[in-house]
Amino acid sequence: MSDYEVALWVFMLSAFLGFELIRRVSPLLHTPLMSLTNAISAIAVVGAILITGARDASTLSRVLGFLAVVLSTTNLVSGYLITDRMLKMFKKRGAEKK
Amino acid sequence: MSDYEVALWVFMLSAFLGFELIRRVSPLLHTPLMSLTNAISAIAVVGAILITGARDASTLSRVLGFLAVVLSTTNLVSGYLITDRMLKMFKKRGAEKK
Amino acid sequence: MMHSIFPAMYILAAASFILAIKWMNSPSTARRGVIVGEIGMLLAVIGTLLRFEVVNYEWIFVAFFVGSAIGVPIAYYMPMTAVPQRTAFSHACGALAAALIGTAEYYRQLPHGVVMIALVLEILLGFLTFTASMMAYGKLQEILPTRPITYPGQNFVNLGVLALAAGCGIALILSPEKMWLFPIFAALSLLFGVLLIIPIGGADMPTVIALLNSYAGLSASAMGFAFNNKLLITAGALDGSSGFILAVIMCRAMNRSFSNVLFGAFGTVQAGAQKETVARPVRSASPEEAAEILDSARKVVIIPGYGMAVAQAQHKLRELHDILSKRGIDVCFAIHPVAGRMPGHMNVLMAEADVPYDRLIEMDEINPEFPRTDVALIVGANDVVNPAARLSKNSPIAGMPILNAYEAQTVMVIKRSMSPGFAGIENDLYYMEKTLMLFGDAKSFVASIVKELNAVAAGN
Amino acid sequence: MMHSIFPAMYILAAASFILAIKWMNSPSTARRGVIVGEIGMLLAVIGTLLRFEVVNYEWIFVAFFVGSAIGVPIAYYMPMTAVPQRTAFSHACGALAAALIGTAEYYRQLPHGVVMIALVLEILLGFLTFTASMMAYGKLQEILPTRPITYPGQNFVNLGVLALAAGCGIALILSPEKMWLFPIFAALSLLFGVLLIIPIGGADMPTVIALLNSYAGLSASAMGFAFNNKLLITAGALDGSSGFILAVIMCRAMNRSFSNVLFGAFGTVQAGAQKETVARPVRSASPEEAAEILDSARKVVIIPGYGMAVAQAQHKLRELHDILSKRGIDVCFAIHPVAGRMPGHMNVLMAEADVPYDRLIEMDEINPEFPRTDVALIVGANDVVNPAARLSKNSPIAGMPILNAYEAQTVMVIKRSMSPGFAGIENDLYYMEKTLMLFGDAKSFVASIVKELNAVAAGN
Ligand SMILES: NC(=O)c1ccc[n+]([C@@H]2O[C@H](COP(=O)([O-])OP(=O)(O)OC[C@H]3O[C@@H](n4cnc5c(N)ncnc54)[C@H](OP(=O)(O)O)[C@@H]3O)[C@@H](O)[C@H]2O)c1
Ligand SMILES: NC(=O)c1ccc[n+]([C@@H]2O[C@H](COP(=O)([O-])OP(=O)(O)OC[C@H]3O[C@@H](n4cnc5c(N)ncnc54)[C@H](OP(=O)(O)O)[C@@H]3O)[C@@H](O)[C@H]2O)c1
Repeated sequence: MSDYEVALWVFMLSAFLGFELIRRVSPLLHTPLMSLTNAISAIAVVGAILITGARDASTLSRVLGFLAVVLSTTNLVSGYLITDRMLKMFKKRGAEKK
Repeated sequence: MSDYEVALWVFMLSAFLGFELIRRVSPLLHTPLMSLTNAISAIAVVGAILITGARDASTLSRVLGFLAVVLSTTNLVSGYLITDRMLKMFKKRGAEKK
Repeated sequence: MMHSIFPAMYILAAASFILAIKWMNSPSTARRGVIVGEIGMLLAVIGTLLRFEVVNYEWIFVAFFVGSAIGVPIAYYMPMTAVPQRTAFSHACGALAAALIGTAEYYRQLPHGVVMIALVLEILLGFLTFTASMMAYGKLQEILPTRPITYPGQNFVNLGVLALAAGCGIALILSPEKMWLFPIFAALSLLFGVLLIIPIGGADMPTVIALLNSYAGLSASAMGFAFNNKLLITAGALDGSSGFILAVIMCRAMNRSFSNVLFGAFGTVQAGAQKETVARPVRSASPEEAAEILDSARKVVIIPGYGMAVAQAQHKLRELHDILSKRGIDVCFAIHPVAGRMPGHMNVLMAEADVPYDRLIEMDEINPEFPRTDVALIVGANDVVNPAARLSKNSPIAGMPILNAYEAQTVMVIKRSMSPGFAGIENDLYYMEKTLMLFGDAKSFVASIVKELNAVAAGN
Repeated sequence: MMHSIFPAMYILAAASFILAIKWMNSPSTARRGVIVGEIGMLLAVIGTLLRFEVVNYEWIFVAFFVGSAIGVPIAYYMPMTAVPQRTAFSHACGALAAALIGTAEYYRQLPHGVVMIALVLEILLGFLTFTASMMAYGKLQEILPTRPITYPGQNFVNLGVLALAAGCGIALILSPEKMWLFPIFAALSLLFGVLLIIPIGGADMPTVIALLNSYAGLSASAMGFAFNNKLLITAGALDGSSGFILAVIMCRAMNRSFSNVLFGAFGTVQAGAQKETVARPVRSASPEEAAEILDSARKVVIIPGYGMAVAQAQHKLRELHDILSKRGIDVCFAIHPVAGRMPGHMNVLMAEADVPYDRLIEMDEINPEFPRTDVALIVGANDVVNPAARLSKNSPIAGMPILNAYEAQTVMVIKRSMSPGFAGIENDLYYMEKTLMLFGDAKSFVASIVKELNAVAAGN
């Protein structure tokens, strides 16, 4: 029983925290924010690794897990790289104007 | 082991959440905020009840627990009442000016 | 000993994700946020690989390799205008991964009780988000028809499919050993995702994508409940709230409700209203005339919109901005919250063209400036400057906050024709006395203006 | 069944506390926040009373009764000017409760390991916060001497006591059965709390109190670790971050660091500087003259400070505000973030006098208005309008943001004498050409101005 209780606590706190954090993000950065959260959602890779790497995994498990790792890694890698690529473009005046 | 892990998670999330929430409170309301958090900190009453009401409590426990319940209840009651008393005073223009 | 290190790594990973999002609140800390987010992901992956349950590494590393081989090129070769599609694609990947993991877990142990509830939710949300995101991708990439496709009774069909899927899910929760039900459940979930998107127009996709982001996050959280993994729960919840809030922001900026976006079939209805219009006269001008007007102004506000993105005119606009400021003219960009096709779209494109971000002014800040503005130069924007939003009560965009370009002394509009924008309605701004239409592709028209101004400068 | 209800009640209680604090961000939702907070507390208490470990109710209910009998009168009869003292007293109660619970738990089971670490932290923080808060209470209530008391080697003594307390704590963690150590540990913790406050001046108490709030919260969180109770952890962490952030805000508004507040013995050093000043001429005025000047102004900004609170002049100021606005003069109040002796102090007092809160303008908003202001009326404020903060580099308040009253056309200052304010330094504003000193108690002086204005109105 206690497991779900803990899970609920963590979910409740995280959801509140998420709301407060996101509401503060400058509209200037909403697009990079979307790709950052894409990258973070690649955390599903944790579940995928557990499925794929398990000792007693059936072939079905391994295949599905393998696909899941591939998909999450794609998200992870492209998410972070794109976010960084976008953010690199945001510059303050200074270097620009003489 | 897992108990402290959970406790750490909850603490980490709550502390982050606390920071985000408090930073948003309008300076107008910093004084009522202080008395509201006083009231909330009276949550120690939970621990005090567990100590005082336990089946096998020694006299020492009971006395200490009793004192703790009294102190927390004082905080709880006065904290909420004062906060409300203060907030009642904050009014927007309208009723004031004809 | 080892046992107490992994939980610590997960906690640190969660804290990193939180900091990463927190630091996105300002451009000066945002890149630090990305680095912290990467560290968090590294901690999470290493912490998981080292767990004693994980013994079989070959498949995993092959998968890492394949995933990176797909992800890196996407990241480097994707043009900035394709961000909405990329986002949809990424939700599809994430949601499919969640659904596949859920499926594998189901077949592995046929779990009961709360774990099964969590798995069913994970799989339902995962599969429907997968197909819905692929559909959204298709519409944005214009592989699929972008206009909403509606038929009578559509909502009934959709709700029916959803109810069936939910029914199968509940049956599976009650008796997980009914394995024949599982493929049906999965298929219905996939189908619902498709049906959900069919009646929604291409231009509403950004809002839908943000909502799908939210579902994908919830699916990851559900996975966390099933695996009893707090890191998954936290990351999923952060993701879910992010998508939800962005969707709310978009809806609010369009003054529409969720249900109107999801079921309103926006973009079909208004077509009727258009035919009644009589041809009204407009004034148009050449690049030379436009250049002259700009040159004699003291304060110019440039308003980019979706057309600017389509034409990729951001670099030319940057040149225009530089030339005008060099001549002592006060130039800035006015950014409407839903200009373009996703939140922050214009900001990213202007940043790509090296426009410093303190020249990008938000709506609330720039609106009081318009009466003092000599020229409002509108580049491929339409709905976001349509005064009907403010003045006409029964317009489909009534109540949507707009940029008050109509208050400027002179208004110049670069677009290819008189055809309407996303909302499919006429724009009275174009017919105003003080408005000059500059017909042409945004990029080439701005280029001509720039050439003209350079010629004048050389002549001096 | 029952087992799954209690955790749910605790989760709901935690969510209520979060909402309560969230809704404090605006006066329009704040009262709803208090109600939700009360519901949360009710859920927490009921959820705990119903737990199967709790069997003995008499003592608990007697304690509820006693606590309420103390709490209710405090809440209703406390004057609003006593809020800082009340806050200190409440931290003392809360911290002592935490320490006593920790003590009881220690003697009950002599726990080992992580639980003992948590208990030691809880008891250390609890006891030191208790005595420190009582000392702060004494200084604020002026039962104890308010000036900082320093002696050579003080910091060594204090750190030594803290080190001894920490040493005992560690010894107890390593071998909890050494029961003879416990009273020594408790006594050292109590002693450290006293020593901590001795060198801190009365006027620095608000910052210290906020820090103590933070310690009290951490102590409750530590209790949560010891009892494995997530609600305690969450509530304690919320409380702890609240105190910490308020302390940071105050320090920033005074442009000082934590260590300067805790070890700086602010309020002694500056005394020397004062003697050097030569008697400089000031202009003073009577209530009649002041009333005349106010009557002929178009824009008046009233700046209340600590002296207004001491004199309880808020109701008279409200009358002044009403009369002037009735005569068509634009009047508002400028609120400095650290005017008075606690954050938000002025806001509460002005609200008590029924001034609508949209007339209370924050520093950043009002500062640009001063050049356009005819009269700045300063009522018992001193440091927060001292231009030395801006102009002189080696002033003790250098760098502290101030209200730019000196930019107004005319400045009028109500105070009783030429003596300095909290920071103990001269204020050049008083010697400026355009400044009129209105000597007298804030309440009676404002009352005379009001009477004068009423007489003029009747005369018209
Ligand atoms: N940003 C978001 O998050 C988001 C999300 C959902 C929906 N939306 C909606 O999207 C709309 C955005 O408004 P908007 O003003 O940016 O765009 P818009 O109203 O869609 O108008 C774009 C205009 O650009 C012109 N255009 C297209 N290609 C061009 C080219 N190559 N060169 C020059 N002009 C070109 C088009 O006119 P011609 O065909 O005559 O050239 C069109 O009128 C709003 O209605 C908003 O509600 C935005
Ligand atoms: N608000 C906070 O959170 C906080 C926290 C910590 C420290 N502080 C410090 O407290 C100070 C607050 O500044 P402040 O300008 O509000 O106050 P202040 O600098 O302390 O000055 C108060 C002035 O009021 C006058 N006064 C006292 N009683 C009076 C009466 N009955 N009638 C009329 N005048 C009276 C005093 O002059 P006379 O004796 O000549 O009348 C004194 O100069 C700042 O230095 C701030 O850093 C504030």
